[in-house]
Amino acid sequence: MFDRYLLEDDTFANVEVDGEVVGWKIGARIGYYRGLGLSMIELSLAVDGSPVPPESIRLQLHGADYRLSEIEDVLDDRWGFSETVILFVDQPGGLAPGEHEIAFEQSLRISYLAVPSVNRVSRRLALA
Amino acid sequence: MFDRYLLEDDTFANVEVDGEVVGWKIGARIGYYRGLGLSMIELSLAVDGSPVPPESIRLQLHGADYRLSEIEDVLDDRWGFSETVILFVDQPGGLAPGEHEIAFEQSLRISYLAVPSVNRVSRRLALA
Amino acid sequence: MAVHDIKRGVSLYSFQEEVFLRKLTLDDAVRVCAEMGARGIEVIPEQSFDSFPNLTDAEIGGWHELHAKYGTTPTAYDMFIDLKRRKDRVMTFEEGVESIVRDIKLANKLGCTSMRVIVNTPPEVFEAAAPYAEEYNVRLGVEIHAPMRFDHRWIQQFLDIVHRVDSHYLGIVPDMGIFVREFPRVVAERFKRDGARPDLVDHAVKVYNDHPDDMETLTRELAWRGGTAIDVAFANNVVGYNYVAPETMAPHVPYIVHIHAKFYEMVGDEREYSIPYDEIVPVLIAGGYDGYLSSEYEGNRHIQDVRPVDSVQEVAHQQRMLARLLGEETTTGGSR
Amino acid sequence: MAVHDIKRGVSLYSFQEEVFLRKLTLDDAVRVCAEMGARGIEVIPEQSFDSFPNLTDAEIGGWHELHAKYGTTPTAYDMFIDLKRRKDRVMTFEEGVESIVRDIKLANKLGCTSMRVIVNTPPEVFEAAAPYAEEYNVRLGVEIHAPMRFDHRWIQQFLDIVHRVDSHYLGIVPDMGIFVREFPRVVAERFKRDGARPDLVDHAVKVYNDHPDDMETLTRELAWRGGTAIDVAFANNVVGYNYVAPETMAPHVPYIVHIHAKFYEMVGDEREYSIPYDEIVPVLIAGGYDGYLSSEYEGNRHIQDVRPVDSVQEVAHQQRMLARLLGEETTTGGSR
Ligand SMILES: [Mn+2]
Ligand SMILES: [Mn+2]
Repeated sequence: MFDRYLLEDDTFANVEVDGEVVGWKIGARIGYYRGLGLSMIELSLAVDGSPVPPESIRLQLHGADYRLSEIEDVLDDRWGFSETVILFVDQPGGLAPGEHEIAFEQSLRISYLAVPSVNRVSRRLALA
Repeated sequence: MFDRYLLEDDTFANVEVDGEVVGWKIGARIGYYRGLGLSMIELSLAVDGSPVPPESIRLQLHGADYRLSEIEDVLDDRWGFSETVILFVDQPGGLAPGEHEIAFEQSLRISYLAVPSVNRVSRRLALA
Repeated sequence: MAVHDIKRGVSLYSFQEEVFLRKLTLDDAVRVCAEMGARGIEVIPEQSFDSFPNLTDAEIGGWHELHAKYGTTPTAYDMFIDLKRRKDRVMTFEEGVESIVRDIKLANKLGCTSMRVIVNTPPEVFEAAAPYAEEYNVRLGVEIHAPMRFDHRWIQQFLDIVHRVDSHYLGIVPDMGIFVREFPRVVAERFKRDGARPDLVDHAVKVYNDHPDDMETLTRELAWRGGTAIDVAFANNVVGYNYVAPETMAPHVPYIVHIHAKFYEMVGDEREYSIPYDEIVPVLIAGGYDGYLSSEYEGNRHIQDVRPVDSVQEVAHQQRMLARLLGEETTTGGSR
Repeated sequence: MAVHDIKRGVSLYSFQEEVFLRKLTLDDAVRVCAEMGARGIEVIPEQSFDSFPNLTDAEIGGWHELHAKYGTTPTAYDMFIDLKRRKDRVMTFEEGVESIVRDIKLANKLGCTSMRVIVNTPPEVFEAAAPYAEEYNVRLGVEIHAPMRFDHRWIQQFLDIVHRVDSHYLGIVPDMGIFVREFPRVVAERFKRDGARPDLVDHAVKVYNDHPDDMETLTRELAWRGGTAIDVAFANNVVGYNYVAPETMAPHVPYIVHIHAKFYEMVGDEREYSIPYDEIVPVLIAGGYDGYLSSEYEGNRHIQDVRPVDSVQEVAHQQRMLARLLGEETTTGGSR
């Protein structure tokens, strides 16, 4: 219901640590009319048509820094309806300057639905 | 409706050409109660949990040797109900001796169904 | 028993398991039908001939020899129309007509005088095929297959054509699977073996057997009862079946070209587990139907995981039941 | 106009678009409702409070201050039960009770005296929550949401409990989306813009508007008419709506705890495009309903691709319609 708003364009950037680019990040919203516990959420990213390896993605929320593979066990943290999470991709050197096609998919395990609700968006964004 | 019979166990073997192992092959059947034109068929293979790159798979039928990517345009050849096709995988050196888990999926675009019919089987087979 | 001229036959569809497994040849299949007194043979050329649609003269000759040898006769040709043959677009009207005309000509070569027109055929293609049907003496009948029913708007389009064109060559092929009163237990049991939750399967079967008017809610309902993917798959399977009263067929009997005597599981020679043939046959007799009741066994896929499928035996059971319901005293013997 | 005590309210669900886009604060939302004379505020804590379920005392205090400031009052708390919280298993009964009791306590803190119990709640959890509902003075009503209807077997389980337990604290929350007589055109138009075939969408809408008893066949029917994935998705969407006659609600009015005045598109102040509120309100008045009609706008997702959503304006339209139907002369002014 909010597919078009799932990625926050102006948060797309390479990430520097101690003067070195260690990866890139983008802010994301939850495509649902309420927040949801992290254990019920599966995410994936692709850049310019290539899937980002799940093991290199981290979800940053409420000061925590979750590996994507961890979140199915997180029963005590929620992605709030109004909150932006930062998806950080561990990729030394980051992304090349310029535009990239960022595809984002969320699969939400909503208990009153027979099958997970899948939200998708793909946007052409310029690195900030 | 014939998932369990889709792979012909005794056809699973490495393939030698001029004394050199160039790949491996397995015989497959169509999981439907009639034959179907090749343009309506999509196939995939995985070995021991890893997908086989589609570009290295060939489908051998009626003396022809189709790349998987070609078959969606083949309007004049059919996979008959009683026929075994040979799936040949281009892989120099072939598979290691012993057992392998072979997963096979067919997606059949059957015109009276709303969505393609997907047939799957996974079998632990020993190289002949 | 009223006088009637209903004949018994078998669709080779019934033997798909053994044919797939190369345990039964075309010759075997026709022979066993003849042995059962089922003289009408229905064929799916796309199943029986790998050379389809380019059957050789030898194959066609062999087919006719087979019938001469066993005293059988070809009945219906089951056609398909591959509207989605191309990935990027559906067939045009012209391609559709070309496809059905190809089938009509081949049906004629095979000696089939009727054709099961599959339900997804565009009505305008069905209508456009009428002159060819007449020219090649092949009566076309659109299949009324579950979950369709006679009064469904999709079927109504074909009935409108049948009534309007008023040709001997356009009609219907009802599949008796539209009269599934009890949900087939072989299907339910297979889903349980495949991991569906037994209580949810039983609930869905109970709901089906009540024939409510809200079957479209079954998927949600099973999910709310804690169902997962396999249970939801069962719900989606269940809504593919349907039941209407056999009497709803009565006004349509004059237009019946051929009949699929669908069945899932015979209870001995006595009855089909799901479908009330003892109520169906009288409707056909009363309406003056004079074509074939063609056995269409579809149980193999539901039992193949636990026991070898014996399609021939299953068809024999149904044929004995049909013979009895049709009043063929000598065939049924003392079976009751 | 008969005397009645039905009150007007708004669910904050209605403003999801602007809240998501951070264009409307909680303060704004409550204020605009007050300005419309809609004094009852329904809340989805999991939407309005990112800290859920651990709201701070400051947040709870702020919530009460807001109502004091605008003269509004909290009405229903919309609860969810995450039965599939864990990937490997569904919640146990005990976990379910723990979840609803958590919500009942929080509802009490928020001053909500009723709770929308979501439809997938296990009936035994609903029943087990009754003593807590009484202790914390929160009336529980299971939501009857499309495509459910009062006589559906899933709902019947809850009605059986409501009748048997006979407590003021157990009842129902009907969502007026069960009375969708005309398929919402905003939904159909959105699917067309997203690539569904216009003629197929129009056909499906026509089928829906006839309210046939075979909606489960719609997917197949669209496929046979040449539909592809997006058309099939539309068919699956359509079967999520439903229509039953407003009078079917009459016997259930005594058990109504709260009402979702669902709407998709207002035609000015006059009427909702799909749902016959002019027939619904009299049923509620005749039955002596004395709770809230709580606006639940759900049109945003269908128009957000073509124009900015103005949920406040949409709710205002519905509130003026409701005021008129409720006989609040001064509010409606000369709007007819
Ligand atoms: Mn049939
Ligand atoms: Mn609602």
